[in-house]
Amino acid sequence: MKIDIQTILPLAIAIPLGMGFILPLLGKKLTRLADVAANLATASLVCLSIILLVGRLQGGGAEVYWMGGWRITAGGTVFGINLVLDGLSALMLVLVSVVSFASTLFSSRYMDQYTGRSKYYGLFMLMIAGMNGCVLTGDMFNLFVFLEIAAVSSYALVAFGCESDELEASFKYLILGCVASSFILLSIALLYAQFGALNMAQLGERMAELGVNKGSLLALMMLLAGLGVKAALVPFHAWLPDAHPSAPAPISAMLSGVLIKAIGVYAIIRVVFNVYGWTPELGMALMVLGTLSMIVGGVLAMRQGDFKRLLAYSSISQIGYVVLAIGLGTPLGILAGLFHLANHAIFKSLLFLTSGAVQYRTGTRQLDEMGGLAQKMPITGRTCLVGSMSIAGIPPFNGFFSKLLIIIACVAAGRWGFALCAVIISIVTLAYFLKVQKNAFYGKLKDKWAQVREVPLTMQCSMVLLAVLCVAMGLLLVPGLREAVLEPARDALYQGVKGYQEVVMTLLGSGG
Amino acid sequence: MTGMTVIVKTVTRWTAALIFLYGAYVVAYGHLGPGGGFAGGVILACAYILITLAYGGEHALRVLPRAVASRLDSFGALAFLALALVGMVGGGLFFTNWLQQKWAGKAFHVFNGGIIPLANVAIAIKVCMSLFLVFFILSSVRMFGKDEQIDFRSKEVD
Amino acid sequence: MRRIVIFIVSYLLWCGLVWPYDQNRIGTDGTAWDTGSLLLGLGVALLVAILFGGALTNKPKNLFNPLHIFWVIVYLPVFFYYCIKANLQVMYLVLHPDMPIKPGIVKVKTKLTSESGVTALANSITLTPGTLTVDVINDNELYVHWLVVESAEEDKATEIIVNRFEYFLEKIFD
Amino acid sequence: MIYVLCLILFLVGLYGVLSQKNLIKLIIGLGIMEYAVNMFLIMVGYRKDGKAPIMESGTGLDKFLSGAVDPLPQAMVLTAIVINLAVLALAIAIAMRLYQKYGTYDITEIRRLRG
Amino acid sequence: MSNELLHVVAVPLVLAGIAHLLGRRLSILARLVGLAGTALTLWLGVRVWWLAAGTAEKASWTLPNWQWLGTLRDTPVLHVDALSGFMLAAACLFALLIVIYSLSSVRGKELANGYFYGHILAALAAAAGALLANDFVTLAIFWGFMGLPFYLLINMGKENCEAAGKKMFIITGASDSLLLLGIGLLLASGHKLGLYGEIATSNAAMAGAFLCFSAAAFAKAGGMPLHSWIPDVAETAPVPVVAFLPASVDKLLGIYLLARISLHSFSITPGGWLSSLLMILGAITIVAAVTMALIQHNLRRLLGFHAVSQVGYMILGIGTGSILGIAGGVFHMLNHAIYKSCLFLTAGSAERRAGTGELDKMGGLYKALPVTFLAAVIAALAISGIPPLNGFFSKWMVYQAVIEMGQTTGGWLWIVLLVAAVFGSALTLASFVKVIHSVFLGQEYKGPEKAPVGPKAGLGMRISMVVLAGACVVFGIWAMQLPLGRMIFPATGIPTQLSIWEPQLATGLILLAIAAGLVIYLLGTAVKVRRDDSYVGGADVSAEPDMRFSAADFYQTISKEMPVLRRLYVQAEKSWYDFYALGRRLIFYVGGGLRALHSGLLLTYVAWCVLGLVVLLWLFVSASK
Amino acid sequence: MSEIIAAILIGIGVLFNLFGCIGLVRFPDVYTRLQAATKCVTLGTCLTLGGVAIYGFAGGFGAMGMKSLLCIGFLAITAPTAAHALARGAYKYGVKLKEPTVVDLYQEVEPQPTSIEDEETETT
Repeated sequence: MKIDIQTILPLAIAIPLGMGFILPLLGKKLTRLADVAANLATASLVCLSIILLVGRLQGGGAEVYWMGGWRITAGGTVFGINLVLDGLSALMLVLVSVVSFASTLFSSRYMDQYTGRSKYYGLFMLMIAGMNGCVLTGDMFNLFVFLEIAAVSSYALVAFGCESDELEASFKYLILGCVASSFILLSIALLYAQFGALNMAQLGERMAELGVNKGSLLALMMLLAGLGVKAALVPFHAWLPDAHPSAPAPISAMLSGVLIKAIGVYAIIRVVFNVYGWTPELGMALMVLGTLSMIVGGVLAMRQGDFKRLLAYSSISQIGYVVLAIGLGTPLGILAGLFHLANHAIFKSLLFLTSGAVQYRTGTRQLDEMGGLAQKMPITGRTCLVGSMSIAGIPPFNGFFSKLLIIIACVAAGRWGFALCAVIISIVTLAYFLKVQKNAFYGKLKDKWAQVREVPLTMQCSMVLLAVLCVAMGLLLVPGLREAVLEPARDALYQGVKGYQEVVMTLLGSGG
Repeated sequence: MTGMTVIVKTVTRWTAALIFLYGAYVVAYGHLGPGGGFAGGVILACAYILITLAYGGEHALRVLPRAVASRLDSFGALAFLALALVGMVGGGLFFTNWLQQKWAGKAFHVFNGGIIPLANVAIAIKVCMSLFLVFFILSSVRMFGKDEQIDFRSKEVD
Repeated sequence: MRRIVIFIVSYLLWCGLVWPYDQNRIGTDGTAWDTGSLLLGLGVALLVAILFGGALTNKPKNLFNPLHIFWVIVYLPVFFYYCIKANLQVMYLVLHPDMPIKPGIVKVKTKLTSESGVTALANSITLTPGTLTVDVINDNELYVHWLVVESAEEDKATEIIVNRFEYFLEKIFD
Repeated sequence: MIYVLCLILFLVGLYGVLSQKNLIKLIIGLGIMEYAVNMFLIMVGYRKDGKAPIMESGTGLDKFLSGAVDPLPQAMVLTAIVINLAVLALAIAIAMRLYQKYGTYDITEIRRLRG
Repeated sequence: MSNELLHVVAVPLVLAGIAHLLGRRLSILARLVGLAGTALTLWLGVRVWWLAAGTAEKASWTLPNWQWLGTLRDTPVLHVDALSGFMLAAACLFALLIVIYSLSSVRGKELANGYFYGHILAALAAAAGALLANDFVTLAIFWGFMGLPFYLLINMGKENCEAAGKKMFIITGASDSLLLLGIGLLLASGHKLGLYGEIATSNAAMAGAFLCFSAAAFAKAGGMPLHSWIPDVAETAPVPVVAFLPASVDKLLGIYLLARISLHSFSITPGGWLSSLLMILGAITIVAAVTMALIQHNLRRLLGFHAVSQVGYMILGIGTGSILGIAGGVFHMLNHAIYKSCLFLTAGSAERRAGTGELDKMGGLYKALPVTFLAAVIAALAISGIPPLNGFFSKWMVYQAVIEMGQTTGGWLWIVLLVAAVFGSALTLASFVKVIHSVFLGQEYKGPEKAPVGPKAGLGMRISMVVLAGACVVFGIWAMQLPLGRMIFPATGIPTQLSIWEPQLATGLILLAIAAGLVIYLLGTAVKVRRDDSYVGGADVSAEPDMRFSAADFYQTISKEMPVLRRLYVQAEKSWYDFYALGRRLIFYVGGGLRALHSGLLLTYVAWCVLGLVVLLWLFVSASK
Repeated sequence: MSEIIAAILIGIGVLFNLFGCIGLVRFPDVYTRLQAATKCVTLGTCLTLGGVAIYGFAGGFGAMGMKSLLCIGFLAITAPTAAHALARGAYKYGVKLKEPTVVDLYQEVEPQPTSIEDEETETT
């Protein structure tokens, strides 16, 4: 069956956007209906994204979609709003939808603790719409717009509980996010001022013609800093350890699992590889930022007593791995980074969900107050173990393979120091996740948790789903699947400015 | 909020409707000149905000109940999306201007932009209601104190 | 009745706004005339009438009373005169090196009874020499900030500030 | 030159964010930053002796493009303003709730989360 | 291509899954699965071992020719040769014995459930996979995976077991990361990842890779300085687990890897710096660990330190790089697995009876546990290297290898190493005298903290202990014929200069001597001697705690009286010599500083962002000039 | 001709606006400043718009002039109201009348809160 991508591509944005406005209409009474609708929406997104992934394979290369078929060319510049579906976008799309499906599944019972569920789902859907738009768009300004949609909904979602911690975290997140957005917008303005184009492909083309000068360098640095805030790279990370733990658990899963990647890392690598073009210095900057995040996040996670805060710091650390690997700029490095990015989306959201499950039953996030919970909550304990093992890089879970690739890529690129850092931090990662296991799930059961029960079935289902994925994702490295999923994503980046521009520009004609 | 002096109330009475009308004008001519859904929507919201300021929150809620506002809010966005999606029916593209052919009026006349004026109207409804809600909620925070549940809705248009 | 008033006023205003006589916008048919906009105006005016029902006026009959309209026309030049005077006074005060001001808040009374009348009076006061309405109490006591206080007594102040408009406004609104 | 003024305005906003302790002033600082960016965008699109980007009767596309200022940045600014509006509304709402919870607008006293 | 190789990995894995599904329900069925599973795996393992003698094609298993496997199609993944074959069989055997032991020992609900057997089977599968791996990646996968069931097994132990488990997993996990680094180094230098590469270690990268792999082996086997998890685990984990993993299978794997990389993957120069480094580490391990063992008060912790110490001999042997040394090391590993798991099992049996593992509170158990006592004595003698038991033979081979190396390369190093090894052997004997006396001989502890008397050893326990003790004797007396001839020499090659040592003859002589001693003893007891309880002032004081002389007290002098040693001991107690603790301290120190930086002040955070931007800008502007 | 008239009107309007602004700077407190601002700016703006209207009608009775007229009306109604609301709000908030003030009868009905510091509110 030939899939007409042109028909269904915008649905990836339209469905969550529409649901984002329909769900709040359901109000306070029809909460179960809101659950069902939200789950159906995310499930349909999963199907859609997989169809897109498969369909893109059938169609070969990338797909470019012009909104409303509206496009004018004037003075060599193409105006119009376009969506670009290449391997990287398709991969990100699948990740976003899978994680959001697991999160909505988890939310249906978890959000019993909160009021205003339909609004929650509305914001949730808006966030998904923002992320989907962000990974699909082929134009700098729309990137900014979608990024802000996702970010604003996430600010609100972090503050959803309206307790003092949550408000504080949300406020800090908001302020830093705002500063970042101004940086991003300013740099987009600078780029437009110099090159007179917003379309990424065209921007890249002109930049290649005119060469990088001071102004575009300033723009690049501002973009790097702004998107670095969104991606929580050290030293732009400070909001993350506050914001991610404060949000409701499914939201933490979304934030750590996909948001910082979709609107942070994805945007960075898209700009660096497809607009500016990778250069050794740029790669070095990414690698240094990545390594710094890796180390700082890992070391700080060791010191945390709060389950979710620990997970948040570990997100910083893992994002560091991703950026380090991608910054290498070698095909293997990019592949490793993207693979780790995908894996991290799965296992970090799993871990946040399990932390939410623990909080749901015990009401605490402090590790030293827990203990022996694996006896009472076997599924949560198992899935958390799987997640921890994955993130710590214990075979046969997926984290092992991506870490293996990252280390190999670092060594192969001759970056010995970075490889050593990666190895050491992977040990530290293992150490703090074993601390989680030791304090929360093993050891002696405290008396006050004698009545604790396992979480409801839907929550279990979502955790088990992700845990199974943790094991199954390792198979993505098998060449057959790698060629279908990871390598197109890798190629989308590795082809650089010229390739991207060719892909998008040759498809200009077929769009409208 | 009990409202302001009789002066303000009276002037509000005189002008609110006219402000609304002006907002409607800005919306309707958005595709021909400066303005459009967002700017017009803000002006529309100003009419309601003026009422809120002059007469107090309770009267404002009688004019525009909150439930209605939030429903219209969603409705506006959905209408906008629906306009875009209708373009896809019959093999078109997202945001196809499906009215342009059938409803091609004369240039510089109101009825000629295809779906663009309609989209403007949808956006205006959305913006107006969002802005009103935001204003209302922010202004009522201090009034109701701690227990009032804040409606943390973010508004995104365009 | 009130709705009809608001509908008519709205429609007139719409026509003013749309002004289908703009030479800059000649359509493809060669004229600027746009029937569509007038039709749309009907709809919008209807919408405004429905939404804002009786907001515009309490006494719709007054609006169509020729006598009232006459007095409005008479009032306007008077008001305009005072307005200019006020500006010149401010100009003088501002430009005078010593700034000979003597500000203060005084109380005045009005005989006007309708809300619209009081409002018009207050606004007129605000726009005319050296005075600014600060508050209205009991619908007929106005507190006025006076840039150069000539008298702090209620009656004297009333005479100076209010009486110059009250006569006309009484005719218009009562 | 005028771009530098925008940059200075941007830096003023940034300084506000960095130096102010009051939540509301901080938000105002943010607003200044955003305005600076918006202004910059408008100036990017500005063309000397350019007309407002509104099609009048009788102007063709080419004439329009050569005569009018660049409309794209204006559209962008409009969108950016909408986004800023949403963000600022949210920020103020959160700031108010924070005031209720912490009893202060001083950001240096709102530091329960650390480490 | 033979599917047996796949089966020996897959079958225990599937059975482990089944056992997991059983969970805490139907413990009888779970035990049955455990027993049948290990037995089946043993059978499969032995079959695989036989395959090793066949052709190369027969001895490996390749991935099937499926489309979606892409370039991985027909890649050999598992391979068996003589070395891995006998190790696999041995690992399976140990698993079977442990399961048999556990059938009667873990009667309570604590352990005898599906999870326990599931983990054992999973660990066995992982061990099989690691042993049969054809390339380093497969090895790393199974190697790392093995930590997980092991960790879960440790978590079933006594209090503080979770801390020990964490330590173990961190160190072995670290070893896995090092494997990855080594793999990266290999790939970066353009080598293949196969285990049979014979890569020269002359350049720095390859030496680094070799060090990475050997560090992984050290961590798994417990060589210093990556040993510190072993005593903790030995103390707190369940006895069958300790006997299964750190005592036998982990050693097997660690030494297997070390032997494999020394023999096949890399070519190291005997007496070169790599080899010397290994040997020095081995010697340090021998002496330091045994010195620590001397002063321990806990039976299992003491045994744990011995488990470390013995690794030193293996490393020393393999470090020589000669075939004799490697064969000696591997043989010692096999022997060690036998007697150390035997010792742990007897310790478990004694501990169950006495209700405690503290040496001071045990004693006089030989009456209640005769079989255990016998097995313990034999194993203790074997570990101390008393002829004609197996421990002696393998140590003898190691000594010979060191001497031979010394003769070829000269220098004084070999003498130091040799002295250290012999000295360590003597200290081992000393500490086992302490153990046997404290636990089995002497008087029963009747102090105030006496735990209730536990049950005697069950049938399954006795079977396992007897089999292992018997193996000690058999492997000692018929060393040339059985283990060396059948197992080790086919793997390593036959060393040219093996000095004549006739175990059978020696055994005969020793037996003769023992018989003579027995006669003299019996003659001595022929004279009647009056025996009575001790009285002081008419009161029976034999039950008084003061009258009890614990062997452990005797050894206190070492740690208390000798100043240099004392300082070392104190520092060791504070874990100054423990990589794990040092790293932990370092990270906590750094983390404390970083935490202080995250002060919760929003303005600081914004300042970081701006500063980051400025630094980036400055760097790039200066780079672009 | 009409262009000249328009220019004159606009010029006068701008001049008034300027005076208003000077008053805004020179006057001592909120109320007097409001006086200046309201009067001058209202009239100034109205005049400017009137000029624009004349200019607009000169060409051909276009939409520009019509809109200007509507603006004038609207401004005339709302500007004083806004000034009133501001003054009242400022008074209620506690902004003091500054030095040359001679009388404050309003204090009888609406005692001013005292806690507000002048300096802070001055700048608003």
